Amino acid sequence: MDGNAVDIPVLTVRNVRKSFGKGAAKKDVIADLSLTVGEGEFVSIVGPSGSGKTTLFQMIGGLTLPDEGDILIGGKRINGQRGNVSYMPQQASLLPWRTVAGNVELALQIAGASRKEAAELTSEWLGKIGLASYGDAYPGVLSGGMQQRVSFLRALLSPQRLMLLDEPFGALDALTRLSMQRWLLSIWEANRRSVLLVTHSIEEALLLSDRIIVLSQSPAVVLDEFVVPYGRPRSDKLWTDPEFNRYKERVYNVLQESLSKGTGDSHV
Amino acid sequence: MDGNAVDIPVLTVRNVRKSFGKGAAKKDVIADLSLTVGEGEFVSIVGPSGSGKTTLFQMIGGLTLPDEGDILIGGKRINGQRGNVSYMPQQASLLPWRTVAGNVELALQIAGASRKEAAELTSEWLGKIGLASYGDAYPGVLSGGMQQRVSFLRALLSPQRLMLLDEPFGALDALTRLSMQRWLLSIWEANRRSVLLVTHSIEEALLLSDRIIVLSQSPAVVLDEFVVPYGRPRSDKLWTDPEFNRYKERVYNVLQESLSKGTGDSHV
Amino acid sequence: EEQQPDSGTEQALTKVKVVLDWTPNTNHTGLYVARDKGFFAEHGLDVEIIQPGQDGADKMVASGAAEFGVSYQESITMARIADVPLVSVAAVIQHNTSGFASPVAKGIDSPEKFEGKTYGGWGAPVEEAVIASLMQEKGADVGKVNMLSIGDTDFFTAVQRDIDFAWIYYAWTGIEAELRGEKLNMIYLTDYSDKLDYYTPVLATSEKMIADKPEIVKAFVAGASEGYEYAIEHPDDAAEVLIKAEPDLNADLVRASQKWLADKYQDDAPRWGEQKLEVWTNYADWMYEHGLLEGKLEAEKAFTNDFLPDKE
Amino acid sequence: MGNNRIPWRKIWPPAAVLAALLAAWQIAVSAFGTAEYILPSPLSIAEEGINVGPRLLEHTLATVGLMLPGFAGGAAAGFLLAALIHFIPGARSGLYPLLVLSQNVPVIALGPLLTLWLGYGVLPKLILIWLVCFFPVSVALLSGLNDTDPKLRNYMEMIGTSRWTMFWRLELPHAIAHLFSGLKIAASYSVLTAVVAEWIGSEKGLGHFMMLSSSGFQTARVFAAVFLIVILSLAMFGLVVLAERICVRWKPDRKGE
Amino acid sequence: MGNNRIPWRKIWPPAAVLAALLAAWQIAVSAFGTAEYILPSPLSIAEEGINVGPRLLEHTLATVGLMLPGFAGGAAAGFLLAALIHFIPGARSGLYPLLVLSQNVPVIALGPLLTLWLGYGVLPKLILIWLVCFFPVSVALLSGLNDTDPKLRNYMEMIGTSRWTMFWRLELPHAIAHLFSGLKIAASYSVLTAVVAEWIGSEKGLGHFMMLSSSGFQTARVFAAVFLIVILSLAMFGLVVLAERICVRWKPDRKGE
Ligand SMILES: Nc1ncnc2c1ncn2[C@@H]1O[C@H](COP(=O)(O)OP(=O)(O)OP(=O)(O)O)[C@@H](O)[C@H]1O
Ligand SMILES: Nc1ncnc2c1ncn2[C@@H]1O[C@H](COP(=O)(O)OP(=O)(O)OP(=O)(O)O)[C@@H](O)[C@H]1O
Ligand SMILES: [Mg+2]
Ligand SMILES: [Mg+2]
Repeated sequence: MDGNAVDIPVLTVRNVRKSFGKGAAKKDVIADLSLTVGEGEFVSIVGPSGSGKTTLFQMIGGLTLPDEGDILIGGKRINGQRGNVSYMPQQASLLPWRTVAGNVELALQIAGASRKEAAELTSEWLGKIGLASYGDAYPGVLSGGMQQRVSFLRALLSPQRLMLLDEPFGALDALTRLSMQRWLLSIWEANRRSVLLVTHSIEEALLLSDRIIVLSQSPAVVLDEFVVPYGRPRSDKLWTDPEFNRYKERVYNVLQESLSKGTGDSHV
Repeated sequence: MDGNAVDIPVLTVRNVRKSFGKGAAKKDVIADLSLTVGEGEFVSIVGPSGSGKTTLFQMIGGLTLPDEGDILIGGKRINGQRGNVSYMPQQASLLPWRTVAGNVELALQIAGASRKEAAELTSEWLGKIGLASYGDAYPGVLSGGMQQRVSFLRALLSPQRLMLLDEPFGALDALTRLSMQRWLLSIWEANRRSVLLVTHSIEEALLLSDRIIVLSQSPAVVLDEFVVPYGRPRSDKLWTDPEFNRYKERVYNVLQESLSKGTGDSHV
Repeated sequence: EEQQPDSGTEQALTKVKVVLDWTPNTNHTGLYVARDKGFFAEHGLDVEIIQPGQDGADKMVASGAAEFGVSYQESITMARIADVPLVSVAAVIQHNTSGFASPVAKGIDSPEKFEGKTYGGWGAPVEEAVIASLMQEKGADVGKVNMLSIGDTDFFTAVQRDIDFAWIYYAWTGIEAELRGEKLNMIYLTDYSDKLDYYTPVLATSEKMIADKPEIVKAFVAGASEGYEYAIEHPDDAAEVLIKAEPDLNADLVRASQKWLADKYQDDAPRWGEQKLEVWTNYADWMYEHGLLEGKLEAEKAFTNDFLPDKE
Repeated sequence: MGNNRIPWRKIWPPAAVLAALLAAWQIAVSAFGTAEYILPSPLSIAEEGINVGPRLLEHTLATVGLMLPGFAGGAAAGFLLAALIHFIPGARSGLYPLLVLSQNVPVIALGPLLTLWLGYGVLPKLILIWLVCFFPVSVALLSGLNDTDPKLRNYMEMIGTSRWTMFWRLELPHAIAHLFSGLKIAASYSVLTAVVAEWIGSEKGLGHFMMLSSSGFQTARVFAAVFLIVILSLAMFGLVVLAERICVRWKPDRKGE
Repeated sequence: MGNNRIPWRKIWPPAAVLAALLAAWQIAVSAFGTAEYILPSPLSIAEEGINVGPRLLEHTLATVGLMLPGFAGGAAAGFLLAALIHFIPGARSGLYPLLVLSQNVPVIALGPLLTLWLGYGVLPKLILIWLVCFFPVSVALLSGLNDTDPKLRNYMEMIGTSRWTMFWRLELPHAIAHLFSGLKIAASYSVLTAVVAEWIGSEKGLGHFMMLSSSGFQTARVFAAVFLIVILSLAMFGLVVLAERICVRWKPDRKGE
């Protein structure tokens, strides 16, 4: 199951269980989940809405404790310990009272950068992602798409060993999404940081990652692990490859199957 | 350009211009935009982030006035007049202090339904979209995906002649997204209400709509109108059709081209 | 402090505080005169006149936060019953100048006319007892008086509305009415009951001061005595001293009040400030009889004439 | 949630703090030998309070009878005024300064006027309490009404929500946290304001009782009344907190507190 | 935005309302022939105010000199206390009732104690003002600190933000609207509280002036002081609004108001 067994994986999630509520209202969200992300590996998680992906991220981030099981980063058990990951949430979550540049700088400073380093790095990269002229604007005047791009930048520049991306491009338009994916790919292939990505787009998972982990409906278990057969560096025209649709259908079918077996409450 | 020239279109946008700010800070967002949505027609708008799609919706909804041009619903000029559309925004926008059912009922009541009608319709449809057990829950406990589904239901049940959907499925996972699209399609094909949809997914536009309007970067103009060649009722396995990728690439290329011609400030 | 007298002793003056009982008025003129004409300084005192908070001077004097205070007999009587060690050292005005006032139009010229009228006061039990005593003299029934509490509202406002008569100091409110040309019927307490001829106001200090620093008490009373004697002899000049010290006072009222009060400070007493035991016992007995006191007053300890300067 | 558990968890910390304070007070008074008429010890206050218990109760009831309609009327007036200002375009800038102004006419100037116009009944006292209580409610509600989530507002406007529905369904529920913080302030003030109002002329009530006790040098009684005032205030505050909990059910549980 | 335009647009509506009020007052007083010593007309108040102008100015300055450190100290204390309560786990439930309590010890009980402990200087008066001003600031800030956007909090927690950074970068900026609504209330109260504090014994200041004028039956002077109090209050309020505008630049322009 794990490609990098000799090295210590950057992230190990081992037999984690999580439920919310007590007594009759108790709801199992994650039932025995294990996964790893190796050094420099790009892993995607695909799963239905409500399958507990955000909950999993919160446990890795140390915000909630798993009911059972361990979370290790670099081999060190970090259950409930914060500050080990950089993060890009589903919704941009920019502080509305800080400028775009100020938001990015703050994240870097929290991760330990000096004020000066943070400012330089930020202005350099805002230029690179084409938002140079928005550095001094407040997030409120940016469109949803632009906000999400700033949010991505903020996660990218933080120095932690593991990046958690929770549906990062969901709010971008198809075009920008593709160009961001391409761009992320090129950066990532040059730097090989460890990434755990939640995405709803099977295409995105196929395009970006080394492995795809397919989660079931809650209580979530790993349904399938799919090693993406494309090499690196990848072409950004992957989606025009006729094989691509086949892979896509395969992942889709795994998901589809689990849903028809599930309780089906939240799906038609 | 217009397929239903004899009938009065449900929506006509005629030579609309819009800019924000004054003097040196003035920014043209929409430069001469015209489009129509016929009775029972499903029209999608695809355009880059920041191209003014939300701004256009706000003008149709009567929240802002166009600087020039007219907006007509059913042939009646409604510039700055509200209450003529039902709406599903980019972000779910459920009132956090109302239950899921309460949120839907409120929208119906605002559109003129009686309390009883609204309650009946709501509980009936919550069941249909698989959220029956969440009717009494507050939106805060729902995952992002579920919230967006409630938001969609709310727009669907309102009786206005035109539905505006602003990137409605952007927050849903691939699977639910597909099933929602399919489901929407089946409902819509049985009822044929007039829809104007903003989407970032070319696939979604192809799957759902009769026509696709491609907008340029701001200041926005219509780059292309693309009549979708698939008949109705449509198969939900459209995306496995080899032709499908060709159409997709065609729309993609139109967008791509305009971007390389544009100022390119907000794109790599 | 405004005019340091050149005749004054040059060695360091002892700082003492005297707390007033209310806003500065002509009851206090002697203190201001003694301060500003240097009488206190001649006795080695640097006196600071302090205007009181809501709660008056008594507790501050008793606790030692201030050395002296302006008080009145009823208050000292109640204080002593409550084991608050206050002692009166001088009567500022020899006879009670307070009484029940009403616009003449109301026709209340005798206590029996209170019947069926509305009295506006503070809601204290002593008020009803005093009114009852006056009416008793005329065989009238206090039960027929309508008692209303009017709090801080002034006499002139009160009689505009609901209220027929109220309890005032003639030297201040009565004089103001004269200045306005409003005719008042005045029923003085002293006209109907000797027991109600109590001292108001008085100068007070604490037992501790008397025990520990009798020389300072002596100096203070001596200075005050000179101040009030000056006010008795030169009412016009004394009024100007007060007005100069407190320019925000109603100057016309101060001048007129000073003139009216000049011969009331000492009145029939052998010297200014003199207090009589029977006045203290009479009033305390009266209060006790009316259930206004929870114990018997040891009147001898409540006041002293010991610090008054000997009349030459 | 566990509605049964919360009260205890909420009640013991302040109770402990209060008990500690009282103990410290008792010890300090004994240690420094402070005179009774300046600062009586908690024990002698309690003793005196029990001695005059029935009378104290009567006065307390009178104060409560003034405070409740005062608070309710003030809060209602504050609510209505804020809603009015919110509804009438331009009223905010025109009337807001008047609200501030209303808090700055001292009783010394206002008392006689109220008396003159309204006599010595209960009305002028109620008006004084209203005047104090409406203000924090108005200010808090206004700032809440002005602070609605733009996304929600945008949605509601798009579907053509009427001004009125907007207020009831969006703005007011959103402002409810602000409203309650204003109500808490008003509740905290209502008791003391009733007491102060009694000073402008009253034959009963804790304010009247304090006045007489103070002039009679019965400091222990003054403090017994102070204790009752504090207790009434806390009770009022607690009522508002309770009402908030009932009204705001939808807030997700917070960690920590 | 147009920073130059706003002041005028903001100033004329309340000015117009005020002018209308004053005119109505003047006319009513003439029409009903109200006695001068009960309710003087605005004109005679102005006249009397000018007559005693220099002295009034002196008193005003004295009051301002009391009010400014009172407000500043009270606001600072309120801020610190709220922050403290926010930081110390469990402190909220333990100390919040004490805050309420602090608002309910009447001056009649507190005044003598403060004077006894601190003498007749400026300190007891400042403490009274602090006691009044800190409360709305604390309450407002606490409710603001408790109301942070959960999405933002979640993000900050995920990236390991320290408690301290969380406070300065997220919670406080979020609570700033609440903080300012508390400051506005405190500012509105600060002037009148300074005046009331002067009543507990002072040789200067508007409170002293009003007291003497009132006991001298000079109602026009009392009202002249009331006018000054109102003006000072509005000025304080305006200062807070200005400070808010400077601090909260990021809010998008609102339509309407
Ligand atoms: N604090 C909580 N208390 C109770 N239930 C919760 C809580 N947080 C999450 N849940 C429940 O746990 C389940 C998983 O939620 P989660 O947000 O992790 O899903 P998700 O996979 O991220 O969904 P999406 O893809 O839509 O973002 C949902 O059913 C949700 O209702
Ligand atoms: N009130 C406003 N004031 C100034 N500029 C605005 C305002 N509203 C929108 N804009 C600008 O207008 C442009 C179009 O914004 P809009 O939100 O309509 O884009 P969009 O097409 O909906 O983008 P997305 O696809 O990311 O949602 C953006 O550049 C935005 O900065
Ligand atoms: Mg999620
Ligand atoms: Mg948009």
